[in-house]
Amino acid sequence: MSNAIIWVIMVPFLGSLVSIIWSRYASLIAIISNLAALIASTVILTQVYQSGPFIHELGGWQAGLGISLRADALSSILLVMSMTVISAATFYASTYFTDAAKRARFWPLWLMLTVALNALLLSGDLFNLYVTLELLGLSAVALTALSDNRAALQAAIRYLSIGLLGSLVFLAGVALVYAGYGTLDLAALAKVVQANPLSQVAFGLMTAGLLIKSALFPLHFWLPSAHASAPAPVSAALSALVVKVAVYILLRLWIDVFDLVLTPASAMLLGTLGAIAVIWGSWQALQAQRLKLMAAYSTVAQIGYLFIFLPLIVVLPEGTLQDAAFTALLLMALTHGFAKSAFFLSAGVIQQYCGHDRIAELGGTARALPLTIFVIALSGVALIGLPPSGSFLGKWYLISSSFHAGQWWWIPVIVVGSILATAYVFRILGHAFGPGESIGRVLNWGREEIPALMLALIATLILGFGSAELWDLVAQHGDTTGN
Amino acid sequence: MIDSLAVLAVFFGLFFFLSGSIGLLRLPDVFSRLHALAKADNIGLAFVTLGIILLEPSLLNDIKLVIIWLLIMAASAVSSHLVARRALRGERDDD
Amino acid sequence: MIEILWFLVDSMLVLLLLALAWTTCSSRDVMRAVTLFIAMGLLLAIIWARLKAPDLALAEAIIGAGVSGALLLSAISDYPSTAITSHRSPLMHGIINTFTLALTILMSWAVWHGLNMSDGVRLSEQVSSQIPVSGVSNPVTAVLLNFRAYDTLLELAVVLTAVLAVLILNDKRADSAASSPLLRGMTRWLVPLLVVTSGYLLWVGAHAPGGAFQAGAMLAAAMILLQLAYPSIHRGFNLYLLRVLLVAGIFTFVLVGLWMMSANDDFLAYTPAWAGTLILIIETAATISIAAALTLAYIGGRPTGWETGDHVITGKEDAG
Amino acid sequence: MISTQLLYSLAGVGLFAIGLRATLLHHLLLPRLLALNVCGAGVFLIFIAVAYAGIEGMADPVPHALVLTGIVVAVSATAMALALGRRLESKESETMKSEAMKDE
Repeated sequence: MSNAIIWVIMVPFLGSLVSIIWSRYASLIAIISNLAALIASTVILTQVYQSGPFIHELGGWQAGLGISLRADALSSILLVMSMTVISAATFYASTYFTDAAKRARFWPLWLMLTVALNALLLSGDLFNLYVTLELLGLSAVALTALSDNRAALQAAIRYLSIGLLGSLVFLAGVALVYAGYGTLDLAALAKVVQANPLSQVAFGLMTAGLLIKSALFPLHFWLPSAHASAPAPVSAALSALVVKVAVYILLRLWIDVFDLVLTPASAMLLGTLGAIAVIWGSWQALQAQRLKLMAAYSTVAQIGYLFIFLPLIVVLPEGTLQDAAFTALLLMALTHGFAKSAFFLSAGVIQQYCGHDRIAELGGTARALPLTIFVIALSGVALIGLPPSGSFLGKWYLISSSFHAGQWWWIPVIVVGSILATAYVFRILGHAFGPGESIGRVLNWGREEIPALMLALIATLILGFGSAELWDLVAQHGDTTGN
Repeated sequence: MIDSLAVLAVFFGLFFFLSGSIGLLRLPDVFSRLHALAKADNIGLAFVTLGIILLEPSLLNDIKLVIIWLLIMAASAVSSHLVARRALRGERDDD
Repeated sequence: MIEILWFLVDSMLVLLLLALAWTTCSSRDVMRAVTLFIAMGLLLAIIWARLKAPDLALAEAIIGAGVSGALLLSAISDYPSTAITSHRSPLMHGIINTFTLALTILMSWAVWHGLNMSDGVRLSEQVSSQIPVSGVSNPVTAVLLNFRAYDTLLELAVVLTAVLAVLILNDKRADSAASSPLLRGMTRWLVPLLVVTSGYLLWVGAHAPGGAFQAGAMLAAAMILLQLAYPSIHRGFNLYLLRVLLVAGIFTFVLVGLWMMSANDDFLAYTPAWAGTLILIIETAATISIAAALTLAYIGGRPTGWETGDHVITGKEDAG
Repeated sequence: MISTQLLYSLAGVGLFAIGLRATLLHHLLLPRLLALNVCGAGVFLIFIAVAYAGIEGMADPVPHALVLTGIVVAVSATAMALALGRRLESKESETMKSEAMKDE
């Protein structure tokens, strides 16, 4: 049964290889292999839910000598999210690229991106993380460059060089860890790591490398141009998933492995940067002239929220309170993942329908594309954090955790961030419901609008009402240390 | 006796390398620099190889060393030729 | 006495390396910087040999200095200007300098600390105790294709992704002018030699320095040399075959992994009796894929007809 | 033995810093790419220096395998970056041409 952990990586991998050879059937291959991987990911989640975390020792070698793949509550939930978003975006992408040659170029890289995401979420080895980070970075850059205009190419080059720098800095930290502790396995490392100069510097380097990749303010400068100029399904994956998995590794390292090294002061620093990101990103989103650029800045802000949790988790006592903060963090990450991908897919629909995505000229789109504007409104609800979305609960617990931890100063940040989010969401809706012409091509709404709708509904309804199950899962199996 | 001969040969070879490098740095134009380098490559490497062959008893390894020397000779001849050709054409272009 | 001599040699190598790195990074002319970078690669190969990493020395000489040198040199002609200038303000300059200096000190301190606190064994004993059942006797190959084979698989995926990007972005460069007859003459007998050497490296990787990456890169070097000497030679390639070869290595790797999973429960868990053969099969396929990938990367884009390669028949059908 | 390890790993740190500094200073693609490669070589040197176990001893093979992987990843990334640069260059010369056409 633990073979599902292999299938979820190897099915898209094989799909990618086959789609290079039979490029004519690439769309079909991609849809089938992503659906299969989605099923495999739910199998993994069920298994974790029923019997707890498990590992798969690759090559049959004991972790340490070999590499092991690990599934626990955190990674399996994110895995299901990533495969759901990828599958929805896959359906959308099968109609997005009208040019057959472009489609043939897109699919192998898209499936490689899926491989990288899944491999990264399941990896339990530091050097393997480096390789998957590179795979993720290169496939993301190549997909961004598919837009093939000047802005996209410039953004792709910047994205690539920043990404390479980030992974090299991460690798430097890995080298130091290996020099000191002689192991690359995360679980083995968690047992032996001590607070000493080596750990601090290595941990600092790895954190710095990942912060570049997760675009925490002020290292976010590469993100808006790349996310805004990529093709719409790619933007959805970049904003919802690629940035988030970097945060995932950070959390893994901070909480599971280097918990002794992470001082409250450094956690506070990162929390502060997160707070600045919330305000700055939301403000820039409000100023943005284009729909996709607005969404990209909103991602900067939403990533900021995740970092505010860090100083709280460090300070809160282990047990219910810490679990609550942790679940809330997960809930925020999930909601943003679903909502932002829904938003980008809808932005893609609008862009293809109107031929542009300038916010000021969106008049009439609400009449022409009611479903798409409804999806944007739904994901707006989730981005703002209104009930019944998952982020409403997330923000609620963020505020209550701040009280428990005695760090009240985060609360005004959250309030201001939410107000700004309300402003930028209603700015779009205001323009969309405004008067204007509604001429455009006929939509294949089943494949273009439904995937986004599904994602938005998950973000607003399922995550909001189904958070109790998430809670159980984290409370039961959330403590992954040493497993 | 053989050891000291070997050391002598290696040092002799190194002397050629040294003068070749000085030539590369000091000589005025591409062609004379190439000339200096080629001398270092061919004769210097020949003596170094000779020295190591004297020290190395295994015949198989001796043959490998000679093959390496021959390959480097061929490569340096061709690359010197290409550099010179390029330099010559470049000068013409400038005119 | 001998320690002091070694120390002198080591210090000289290190100083030379740092000097080359510094001049590479501060050179004002791209051509010069690339040349210095290639020289640095060769020096690194010597240093790998000195640090008893012959597999790496081979790889660095062929890939690090050779193939990436060729890639960089051929890329220079793509840019109109070759002057390097920094656009940073003096203040920013100062900040960057201070930052890197501080980081150097911190990292040096950490390295010193790490070397002192470690037992010095790390994973080497675990590796040597498992070598007998790994199917090969060269420990580096054992790690690459058995203990950490999954890394190698993903690494091949990285190579494939990069090559796909190269093929997507550009058409291949315009053919260069006819080459020197001397070069063609040398190519004619050097290429067969390189192909044989590549086969040797592949075979010998099981018990001595060598392996798929070195062999693949050497094969690619042979192709690059051919391309230099006979600029229009790629027209003779069968593009569909090339496409299949590009994927074949990784495909074989994944299939072997899945096959072994059905036999032994874990992905890539070789049955010890077959391990040697399986590794050789994977390495052979990987060599071909790496050679195809690096050759395509050097050409700099898709050869004419690459994307339509398997649509040629469709085109005819449409016409008919 | 530890002094050899230390010497080379400090050289690795130096190489990393030189590369990092140049990466941050340059904005053109090619110099930045060279700098990133120098930076990577520094990290590789740290790995290999750590693996060294004296003239007589057998070096730790794991870092050797890791660095071999790293070298191949580095060359792939370099190839991809160069292709991106080439594409951008051709796009820019296209726009320059079309602008020149407009001016006429």
